[in-house]
Amino acid sequence: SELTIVREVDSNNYDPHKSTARAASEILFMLGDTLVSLAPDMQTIEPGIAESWEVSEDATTYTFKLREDVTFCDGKPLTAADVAYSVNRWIDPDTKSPVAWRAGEVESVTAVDDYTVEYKLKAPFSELLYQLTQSFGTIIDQANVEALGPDFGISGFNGTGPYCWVEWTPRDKMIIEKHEAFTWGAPFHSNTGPASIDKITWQIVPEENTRTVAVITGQSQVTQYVPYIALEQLAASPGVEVVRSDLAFWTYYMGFKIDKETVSDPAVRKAINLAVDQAAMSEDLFFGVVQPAYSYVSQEALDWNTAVDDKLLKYDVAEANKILDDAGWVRGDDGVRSKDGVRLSPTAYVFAGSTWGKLSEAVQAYLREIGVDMQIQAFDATVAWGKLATQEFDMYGMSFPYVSSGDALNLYFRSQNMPSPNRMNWNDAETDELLLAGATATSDEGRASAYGEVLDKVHEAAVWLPLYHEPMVIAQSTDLETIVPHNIYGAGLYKGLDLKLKE
Amino acid sequence: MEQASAPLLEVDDLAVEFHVGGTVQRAVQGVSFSLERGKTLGVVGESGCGKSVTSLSIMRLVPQPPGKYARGEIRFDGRDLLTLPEAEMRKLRGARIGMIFQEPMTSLNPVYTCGEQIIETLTIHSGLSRAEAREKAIEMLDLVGLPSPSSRVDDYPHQLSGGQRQRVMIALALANDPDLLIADEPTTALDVTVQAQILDLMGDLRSRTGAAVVLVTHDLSVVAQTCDDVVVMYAGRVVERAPTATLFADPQHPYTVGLMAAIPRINAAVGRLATIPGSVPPPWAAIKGCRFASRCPLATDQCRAEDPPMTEISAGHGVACWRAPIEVAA
Amino acid sequence: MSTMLEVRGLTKHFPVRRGPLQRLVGHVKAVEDVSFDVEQGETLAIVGESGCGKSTIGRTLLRLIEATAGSVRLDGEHVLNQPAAKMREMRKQMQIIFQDPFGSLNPRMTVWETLAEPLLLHGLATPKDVREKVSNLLETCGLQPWHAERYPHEFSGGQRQRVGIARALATRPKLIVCDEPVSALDVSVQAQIVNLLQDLQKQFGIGYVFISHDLAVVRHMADRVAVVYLGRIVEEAPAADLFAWPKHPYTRSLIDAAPRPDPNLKNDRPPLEGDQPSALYPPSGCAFHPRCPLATDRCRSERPVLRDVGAARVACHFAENVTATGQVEASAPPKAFRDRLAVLNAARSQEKP
Amino acid sequence: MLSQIANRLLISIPVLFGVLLLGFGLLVLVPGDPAIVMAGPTATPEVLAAIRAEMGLDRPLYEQFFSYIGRVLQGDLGRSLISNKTVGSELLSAIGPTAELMFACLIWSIPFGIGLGTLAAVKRGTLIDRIIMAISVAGVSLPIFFICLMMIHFVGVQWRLLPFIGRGGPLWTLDGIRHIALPALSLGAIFIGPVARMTRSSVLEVLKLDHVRTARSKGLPETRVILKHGLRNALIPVVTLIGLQAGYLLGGAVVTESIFSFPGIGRLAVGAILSSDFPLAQGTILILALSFILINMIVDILYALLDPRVLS
Amino acid sequence: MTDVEAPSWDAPAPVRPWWQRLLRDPIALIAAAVLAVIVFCAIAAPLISPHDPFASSRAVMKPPFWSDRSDPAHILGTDGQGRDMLSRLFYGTRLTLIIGVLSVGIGGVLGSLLGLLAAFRPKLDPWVMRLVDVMLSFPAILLGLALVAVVGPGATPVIIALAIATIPDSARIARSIAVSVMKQEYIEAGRALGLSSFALFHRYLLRNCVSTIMIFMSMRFGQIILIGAALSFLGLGARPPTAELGMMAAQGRDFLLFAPHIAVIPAVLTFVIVLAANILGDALRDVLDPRLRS
Ligand SMILES: Nc1ncnc2c1ncn2[C@@H]1O[C@H](COP(=O)(O)OP(=O)(O)OP(=O)(O)O)[C@@H](O)[C@H]1O
Ligand SMILES: Nc1ncnc2c1ncn2[C@@H]1O[C@H](COP(=O)(O)OP(=O)(O)OP(=O)(O)O)[C@@H](O)[C@H]1O
Ligand SMILES: [Mg+2]
Ligand SMILES: [Mg+2]
Repeated sequence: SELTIVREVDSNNYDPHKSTARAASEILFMLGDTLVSLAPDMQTIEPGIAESWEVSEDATTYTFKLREDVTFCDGKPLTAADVAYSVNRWIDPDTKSPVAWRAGEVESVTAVDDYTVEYKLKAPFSELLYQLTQSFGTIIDQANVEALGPDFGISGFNGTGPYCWVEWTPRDKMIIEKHEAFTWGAPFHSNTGPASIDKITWQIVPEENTRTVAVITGQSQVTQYVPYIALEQLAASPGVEVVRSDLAFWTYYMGFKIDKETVSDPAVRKAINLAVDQAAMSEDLFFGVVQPAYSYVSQEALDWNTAVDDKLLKYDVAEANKILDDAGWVRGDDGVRSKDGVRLSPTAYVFAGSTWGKLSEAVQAYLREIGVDMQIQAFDATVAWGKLATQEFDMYGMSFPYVSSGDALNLYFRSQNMPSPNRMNWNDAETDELLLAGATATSDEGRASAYGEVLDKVHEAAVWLPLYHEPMVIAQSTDLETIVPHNIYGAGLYKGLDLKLKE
Repeated sequence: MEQASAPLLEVDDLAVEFHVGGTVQRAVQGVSFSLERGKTLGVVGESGCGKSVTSLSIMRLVPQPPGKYARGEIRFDGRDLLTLPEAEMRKLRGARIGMIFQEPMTSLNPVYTCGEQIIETLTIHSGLSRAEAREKAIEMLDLVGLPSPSSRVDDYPHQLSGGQRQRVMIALALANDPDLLIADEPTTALDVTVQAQILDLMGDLRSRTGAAVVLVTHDLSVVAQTCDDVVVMYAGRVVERAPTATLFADPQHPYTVGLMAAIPRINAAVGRLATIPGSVPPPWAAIKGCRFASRCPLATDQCRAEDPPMTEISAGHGVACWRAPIEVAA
Repeated sequence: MSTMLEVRGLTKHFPVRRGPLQRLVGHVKAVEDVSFDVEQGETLAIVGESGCGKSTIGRTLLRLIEATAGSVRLDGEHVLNQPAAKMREMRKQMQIIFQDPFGSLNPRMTVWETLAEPLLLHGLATPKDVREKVSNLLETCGLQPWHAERYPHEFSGGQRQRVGIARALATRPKLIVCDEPVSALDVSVQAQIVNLLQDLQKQFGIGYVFISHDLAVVRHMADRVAVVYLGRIVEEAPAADLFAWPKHPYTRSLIDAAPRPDPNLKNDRPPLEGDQPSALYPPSGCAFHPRCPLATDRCRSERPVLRDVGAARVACHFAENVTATGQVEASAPPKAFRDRLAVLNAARSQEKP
Repeated sequence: MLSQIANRLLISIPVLFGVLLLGFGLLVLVPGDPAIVMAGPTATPEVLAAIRAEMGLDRPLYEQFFSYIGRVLQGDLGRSLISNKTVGSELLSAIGPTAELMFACLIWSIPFGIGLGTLAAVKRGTLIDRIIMAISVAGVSLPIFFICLMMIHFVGVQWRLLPFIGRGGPLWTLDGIRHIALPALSLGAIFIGPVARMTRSSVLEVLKLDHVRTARSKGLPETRVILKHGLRNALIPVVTLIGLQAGYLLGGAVVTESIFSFPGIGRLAVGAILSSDFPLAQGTILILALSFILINMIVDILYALLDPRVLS
Repeated sequence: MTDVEAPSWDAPAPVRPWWQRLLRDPIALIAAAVLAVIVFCAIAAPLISPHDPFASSRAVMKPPFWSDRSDPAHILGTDGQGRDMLSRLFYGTRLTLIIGVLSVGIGGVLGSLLGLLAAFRPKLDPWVMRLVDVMLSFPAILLGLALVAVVGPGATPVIIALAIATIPDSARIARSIAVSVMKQEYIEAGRALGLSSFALFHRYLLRNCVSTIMIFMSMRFGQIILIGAALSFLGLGARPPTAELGMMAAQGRDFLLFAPHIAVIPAVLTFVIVLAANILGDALRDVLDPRLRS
């Protein structure tokens, strides 16, 4: 049995350490395995390659006991050396991995024996196991990496996952096929292996509309890149089923570079927050499928500070105008405010594409109401990351997946992470301390309170304009058993083990 | 005149009109003449007087639309060409009636070899095989005096000089031994020396094949040298027709006289050329009476009101003029 | 009469380039060592077959094409090496009339603009009196004043040719090169233009270099005739002499080939054989030898120089040998024709007030 | 004929050089720093400097240009900054599909356009002529994306006749044909108009010429006159038009490939330029220019085949 | 003087002025009228737009008047952001026309000058033609992409790219016309009069080429608008919230299944503009310049 899955964009490569794209994770989860797995509840860590693990008292040493029956696609058995190699490559500065920080502050990772790995940290990292479930922690084959050299993850990939690499045509399609020997699926999968689908073609279809009709006409059986507008029609189409998970933590926001002339004024940031009607946007642009966001992470996420709930900035144009008036921003003839000769005309960098196109234009329209003339510059995804690492813009648009509040906060608000991903230039020693405390906390309460404080701080400063939380929606053919969407890094099919044609 | 043999070609009151953009241009209005086997008929007149349209009409090749045969008959061997079914007409074209055009540069298709263009007309009419047709084509090229015809047969038109191309055109027109050859200004675009060659060649071939020839030209001198009979056209009408010698010795129509007086002569210095004042009426002008009246010093009210009929002044000499014969009383 | 135009050794070679690198494969020797004089008020005709270099001679004279070698003097002043500014001044003295009445007038300029342009350019009229001068010019050339506001496409060929003549005449030149000015016209219009040119010559004493391939017109117009073959003058003589006693075999065949408007004078002489040879690869010796009935080995190897033979200049080894006369049969038009013409002319003169 | 091709090649050399220079120059102007693209946003300045040195970006421009030309001549187009694949292999994988698309587009649209144009010319002034001309004017007036979307909407979705995503396989497989059909139809649709219009006017023009009258005077049947003596001569300007419109067609291919997710050079070029993928962008520009030159060379050869005057 | 032609047939041929002949062609007339209305709407956009073209409203994707779900306030409905379609069309047409006119104008003038110069000074000809060949090797879309990569998206780079893309074609056409004009004897006549190069270029060459070039450009206009629309469609055109027809169609395509009017109306309007321009160009060509027919 074969499946065609359509999606919006391709990744630049399929080297787990060299791509942060969701598109890469989607494939890597299927091609490879991680030490531990994340259950669909997004909370529970379950076994992966490691059948068990122990954490030392000081929470700095993790000892993983590996399964002994795991083999790579080429038939070679997986050993602790492979795991050690993988993590060491991940954090090796020569690898230049943009996600090295996710491995924690590693002291050493060593193979104790063939099936035991010792993972030593310089400091406790409460999220380590969550991070190890991500595709960046995929176990790779040293021989394969060395054989392919720069073509690793481009012309081939030898993994231990339920599927094996067949062929990749960049920007067109990725073909993978069943890994016959695979039997080591995590316990929460209804099928622990081998996969029941023989071959999967991941087809890139940039056009939203085309993806929709591809599913309706049966040219594709699964996609999670469905336009919200089409959900109703898809659901109503015979042969198509739409499944949805609200446990997804994927948030869209626009950030302010807080040391830029206009948006450095907290009044401006606050007013902008008040000027945008997220509820209307989610209703009108996203057909009520998404959840309007006022908070920087989902209020359902682990360690959300409920005390902030009441302080969230909601739509109030009058108030926004008043704040700006009070702050001395005066409307000019063209309706645009300015102060001390500075026009309130921030430049926003966003990703090219219909989602940010709609979002940024909607925000732009709202801001016109309060005399803010936001300029939009859209960049192709491949350039945008570079653009967003500069200091050229005043605002930027971004979306991100996370497993917990801490995950998100550590990513964005550490001063160390300037200029990217801390594009706001949020440089606050106290925040750094709190984040460190949270990360190294050994108790849930300790962590929650530290992160909670950070959440309060950044919301107070209005450094972001949250837009919406996106749920995970998958459209699938009714020929398939109903899929339970998984929310890990937005890769809804996760390992693809549960994909199965109806009898 | 023998009664027995009917003329090969009889044009009777031919009128051709062109409908262009809502206006009607009467290019030819009532042209009549006849031609016997083996004779050469010259058709002369100024540019635009309808010579080409007349000759194309004989081939029934006036583009329709915008052209239209308004009236008249063209009898070839007793059959009216204007009412012949197209398929029948096609059998005559190129087979019994050949035609040579004015522009040797453009009248041959530049993308086919000269041989191919002759072979084509041979195979379609005489059912020769290609190889036979090729032989015949080489023979024809030899006949028209093209040097080394067996290699020239594979040349493209652009590889030949103007005179040579005109020879190929003649070979093409004569390929199927036509009874009638229509030559529409065959030498106008050529140099005097080449013109002499071509006229010589045509005379030669005519006496050899016995074909009748309609020679269209604007050059009275050419007519004088080559034709048995002449038809003088003015603004779509025949104004005078006569045996060549008669016409030159005793021209009757004021237009013919004026035309002849306007020719500079190589053999006698005339002090000053006589001219015909005024210009030819344009084809869209609706004119009552004689078309030459506006330029004619002898014009009377009758001339301006009524179209003069062709009247026979002497045997074979007809004039369309109310004032003819012009009295030469001093 | 003084020598107005003096042409010496005029030569024009056109380089021929072929291929992607524009390699020079040879030269078309369009005009080769041509010398002649034109007196004031005189018409020198240049005749020859198509492509023999007639137009090129005319154009190099006026520096519309730069000559390869030779000199041209107009009233003693050199023409070919004048600096641009002086040359522009000199152009007032020499003008050209073209063959094609359709192509030689700028279709986007009214007749008025066309005629006013040279007047204003050379300071022959001021913006004030230019209108009047243009109407004079029009009248001189037999056009009506209301023609001025029209564009060329609204005219007949003869009228256009008149405009072309008026333009050439505007600067009151001493010399006009007429490049086949009547070849494209109908006989009756041709006669009008020929008469006009002759009248103008008489009136203004202009010298004509009259290029034509029509021997009859040349006979009618020219005082002297130069016959050109493959870029060289092969014979030059007073018109009457040339037509009566052509000395070069080529001249003779040209005259023979010209048809006569007289059915009684049917020409039985076999026409000249062959085509004109390529100007890129001219024959050795006398260029005419491949077509010449008199050719000998000497002709094939040695090029005859142009030399004086009586009043003429001839380039033929056997120019003296040929003395045959009566090449052109003198024959008067038939009497009946003359009588009718007289009647018509009489009637016409009566018509005029 | 060989010398004709050789001539054409010789003429192409400066053009190619110009194309290289232009492509190089344009991309040098791009503000995006390729080192950042390559190293990712978090790279340290030292890393960036190292990458720049490695890629020769710190050397003077003319040196970069000549070393680039040197490498191109050796067939080394570098590696894509984004995928790290060799540019050669990226181009190779994309040029095939585009060539297929072009072929599939031309193979039906040219004969169809020529046929329609000839028919219109022969039936000049009739209803058929009007209809054909209306269609072809409409054809040149429709935005290509609109045609593509309509094709998907009707042929793909409403009638479910043909697939519309991706490339099914090589052109000689059934799946390949089925997948290429819609893109080729859409792209061809914008090409029929110009071809038909040009054919019509060219045929009309040729039918007015003297040699056609000669052909008629030989007594040839009208169809033969039109096809043999009219169309063949009329094709000469049509062929020229096809060469000139190749650029427009390539532009159309960019849109078509994007909409139909067809993995061709157009999509590659768009992606490469938008993502500041220097070597890949230069490679696509080079290959597009090369194909343009190639197309024009083919046009020249066709021209020589159609018109014997060209060769002498 | 003697031999004056009697003015009997001097009445010039009944050649009507070109615009009169144009008026006799009903289809061209309709095209001209349609184009005139469109141009008027584009110019008058600020005056006749019923709504602010940039103001979103909660009434998103309202269908046009012929649907029963339509909103009387929005005759042509609203787009995905709840902006009034009609107003956006007015403004969009405006920008589209500006892009077309400017790029054809700039590119046409530059290209024509190049082509005319190549014909006027044959020494320059090979250089100009090689330059044109190089430029021809860059399809307009590629050029647009590259420029957008340099300066970022927006109407200006699109205009520049389209102008550059217009140059080689207009240079070729201008050259071919100019070469045939240069062969005409009136050029020599002008030179014989002693005209300066400038006068010759301007009064003789340019004047005789200009109408043909204008017709060519009017026919080119349609194609340029289409390429511009394609560029916008690829996301390289005008920057939001500016409206441009290609961009509107591009944005609307996501709603094609549900609110087709958002994409279809601008696409159809583009079609109508280009169609009218093409028809008018054809008619003008027929009326004015039979030379351009091939
Ligand atoms: N296809 C056509 N469409 C419209 N008018 C035509 C057409 N062919 C000929 N005519 C008109 O018919 C008239 C006679 O033309 P024709 O060609 O017979 O003249 P001609 O005597 O052969 O002149 P020439 O010496 O210039 O060849 C002309 O006024 C011309 O305008
Ligand atoms: N610009 C040019 N470049 C190359 N060769 C030329 C050029 N102009 C003329 N020639 C050649 O020079 C020769 C003489 O040409 P020219 O035009 O002077 O002849 P002509 O006697 O005026 O002919 P025609 O009677 O046809 O007008 C011809 O062989 C012609 O091909
Ligand atoms: Mg004729
Ligand atoms: Mg000449």
